[in-house]
Amino acid sequence: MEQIDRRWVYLLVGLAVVIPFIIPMKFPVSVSPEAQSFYDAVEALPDSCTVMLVFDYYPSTVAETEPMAVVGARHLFRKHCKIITLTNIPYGAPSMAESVTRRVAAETGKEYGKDFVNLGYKYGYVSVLKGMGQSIESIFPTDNSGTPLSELPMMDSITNYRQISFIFEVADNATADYWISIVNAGYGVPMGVAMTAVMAPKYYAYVGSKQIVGLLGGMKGAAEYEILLGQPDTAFRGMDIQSLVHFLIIAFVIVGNIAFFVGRAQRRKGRAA
Amino acid sequence: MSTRLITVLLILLFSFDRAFAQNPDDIFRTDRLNALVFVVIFSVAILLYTRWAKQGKPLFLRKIAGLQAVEEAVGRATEMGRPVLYVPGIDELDQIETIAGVSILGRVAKITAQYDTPLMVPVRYPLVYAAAQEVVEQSYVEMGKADAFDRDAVRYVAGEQFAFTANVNGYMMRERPATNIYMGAFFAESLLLAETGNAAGSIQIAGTAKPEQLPFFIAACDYTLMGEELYAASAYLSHEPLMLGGLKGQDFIKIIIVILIVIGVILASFNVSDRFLGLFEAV
Amino acid sequence: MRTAAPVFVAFASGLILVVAFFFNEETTTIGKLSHQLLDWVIIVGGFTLLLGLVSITRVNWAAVKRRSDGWIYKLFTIIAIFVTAIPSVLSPDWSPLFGRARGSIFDWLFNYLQAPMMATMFATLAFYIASAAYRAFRARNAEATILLLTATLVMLWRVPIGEALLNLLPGNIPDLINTYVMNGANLAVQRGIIVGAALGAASMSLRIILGIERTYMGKG
Amino acid sequence: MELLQIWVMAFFTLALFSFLYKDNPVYKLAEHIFAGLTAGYQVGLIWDTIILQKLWDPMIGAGQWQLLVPGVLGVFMFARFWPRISWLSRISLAFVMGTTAGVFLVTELHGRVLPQMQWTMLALGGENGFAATILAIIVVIGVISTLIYFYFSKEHTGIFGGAAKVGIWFIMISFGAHFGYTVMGRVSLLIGRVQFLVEDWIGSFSTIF
Repeated sequence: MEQIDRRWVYLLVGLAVVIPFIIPMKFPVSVSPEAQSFYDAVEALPDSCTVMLVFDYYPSTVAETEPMAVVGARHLFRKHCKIITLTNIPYGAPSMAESVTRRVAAETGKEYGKDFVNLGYKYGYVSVLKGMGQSIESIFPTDNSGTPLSELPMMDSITNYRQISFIFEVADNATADYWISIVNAGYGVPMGVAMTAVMAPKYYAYVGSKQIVGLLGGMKGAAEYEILLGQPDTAFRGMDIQSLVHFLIIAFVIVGNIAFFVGRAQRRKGRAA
Repeated sequence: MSTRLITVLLILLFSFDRAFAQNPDDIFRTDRLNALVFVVIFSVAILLYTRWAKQGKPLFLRKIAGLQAVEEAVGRATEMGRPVLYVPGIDELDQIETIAGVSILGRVAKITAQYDTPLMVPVRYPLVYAAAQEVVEQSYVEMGKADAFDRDAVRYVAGEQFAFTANVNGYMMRERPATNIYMGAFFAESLLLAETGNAAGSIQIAGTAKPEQLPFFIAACDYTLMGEELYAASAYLSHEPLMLGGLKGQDFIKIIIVILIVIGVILASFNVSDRFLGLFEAV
Repeated sequence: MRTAAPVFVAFASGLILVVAFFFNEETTTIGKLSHQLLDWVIIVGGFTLLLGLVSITRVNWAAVKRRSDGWIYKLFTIIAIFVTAIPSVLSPDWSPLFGRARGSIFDWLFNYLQAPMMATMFATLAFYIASAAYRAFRARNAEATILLLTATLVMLWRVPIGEALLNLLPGNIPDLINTYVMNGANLAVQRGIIVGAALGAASMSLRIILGIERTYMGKG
Repeated sequence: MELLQIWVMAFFTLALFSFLYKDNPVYKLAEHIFAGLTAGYQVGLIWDTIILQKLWDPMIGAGQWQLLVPGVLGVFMFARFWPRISWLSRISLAFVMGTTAGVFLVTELHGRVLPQMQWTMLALGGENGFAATILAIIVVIGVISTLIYFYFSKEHTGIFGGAAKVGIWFIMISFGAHFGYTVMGRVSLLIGRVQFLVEDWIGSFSTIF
């Protein structure tokens, strides 16, 4: 009992993930205070202000992060905010930023260059974050596809962080920490962080110190924001499976511990005898 | 020499700006005075302790419980006649965690040299490979076992994270080392390594500063050095003045932080803290 | 020269950035100078990413030449490198397949090979976590028990069905978890760890600027 | 074309999942192609975003010749492949490390330690009410005992040892939270892959069969 072929465990997990696809349950999703305050802060932004939507995630975590980027873009476009997207991740993020914003822009009829701009990627987050404090154009002379910023009408009135009203950071790594310590602390731009579940516990400390307005943690966080926006989507649909697998894993912990304690008691008895 | 040159240059720069500025606020960020004071106190503390450490002043560091466990675990491998596996993390040599991992490896290699226990050190980066190789050889020489030093003990395994992990896991299942020690920077593979080692029945000791990986080490290993304990352990073992001085300086600052927090809490509880809290405003 | 030059460069560039922080970045010369340096770092640092390419090609090519174990796989690595890299540096003016834009070879390989593989690598971890839950996570002692109990509560609380279950019990457990566990004990510990790590990073930075810490330069 | 894309994605997804059963040649092939693609990807990105946009165009196009400095430092990076001049690469590295360290030394203390200290100075009691006071006590004790646990200049004995013991309990609660959240994250990533396999790949069967 203490040692079984791990492939049986894998099989059970596989089943727990696939079954809810066939039988969806659609349990209601509650909203945490941290997601609510995040949403409220975005909602309170003045119409048609400029916001940075940062795609600091790798393709490996799209299941958790992309729904957050989508809700971010959706909410901001709904408020007619102008969006600047950029990334500090060299793998894939520039094109993910492009495809997510274009897809959401199509829903609301927004136009590239007028309503949103994708700056893409530059090496070295420290230099990029700090450098934009003086001039965005010196760091990103062109947008992701090579058009000079001066040819994009939206960028006319934007020099540096002074013209940015909010930073909506979507991250799966510690880059978010430096947005907080370098940009928020150094330039006072308010920000919210949407992040993978693995990162979430740490960022409660930054919510507590009011350095970020709120946090979205993992797929659940994305589902919460989808509910707030009134448009349930991929993350919400994932919640059923998430529930089932969590129960399965908790069951594994319990059964494993029972086996361990029973086994230990037997070994002790064996030794005594 | 270079210090003076730079200082003169900087002073020239300021006087130039000062001459042309209408308003001193256009030059100095007086609102950041608190940060300036903090940076200066911090730097002085670190440098003073580093100097004292270099001069050989006795600086006390408490014993780290996990270190005892390392020695016992290596001893166990000797009794069983099976190898010791040591993974110095999977990050580059420019990370403090890796440096700490390599320096603890030096101590472990001394024990394995002493008892002629086989040692296996898989690494993921060429620079770490060179450093680990050097440290292990040095330890064997110091213990007078230069001829027992196995050139293949330190092995460059693979550059890709999961390829590296798969390889090390394969080694664990085949060779069944008596003791696995993981010290350094670990990421998602922490669980894979510790779980496989657990299945192979090895005694496991881990140490990393990544809080999100620590739960898995704590759950699956027999002993875990958490966070800064890893650095303290390596400073304790190596007695390298650089590490020791840095650690002591940080300790000193921590005490100041705790005292300030206590004062702040007392003032806040009596509702007279506004000016004091203002001292910590980051702008 | 071989040591003095790098130490001097690290000192000068580090000091300028530290001092500039306390000056107005937009109006003072030192502020502008600091931003010039940051801009340069982006360029210099960009080259380091190309170093990786040289290393991986050298290692794999050596294995192919020696026909060592699994050399045929390594050949595929090399092919993959060049199939991605070469079209991406050719001008998109010549063919829509070149460059990095939508519809280029580079973009296609990324979207349909690389991205799904990256996601799959991490997805396999769910299986390992489940198996570890069964084998490794034991309430061996008081500390491990606290860890496991908190973990179980958090796992329940973060999913809709679990939350519904907790709500069946008396006392508003989900709220208590959020307030006292996440925003209480967890927040406090994270804060302690953040402060400790920040002090460590600052102390490392100080030693790099002053040239005391040179491990990053390698030996010799 | 779309069908081909979905099948290519499905092939490589399943190839990597197959390792769960056991190591096999298809997995190895996928793994090696994967390593090559990642390395090749950086070339395209750096060539365009750094070499062209930030170095070549401004220098040749706009005559910003001061960019020769970072250009030369960048080329120095490659000196490490020739032992005789490899020391040149240290200058470039020192430049990157020095500048970054200059930013970190200040911002870590200013942007992290100061605000975290400030927000730990919470009022105990007063008009905030009972619940807020309990929470404040938890936070203050938690922060201080964690800092004490990671204080190395004194043995963990007496009152100090007691505080460290409290610290370790707090730390275990926090690690439990990390654990729970990590499980959640890993499961989400698996869901993402299965969503693709079930909805897109199996969905595409109907167009073929």
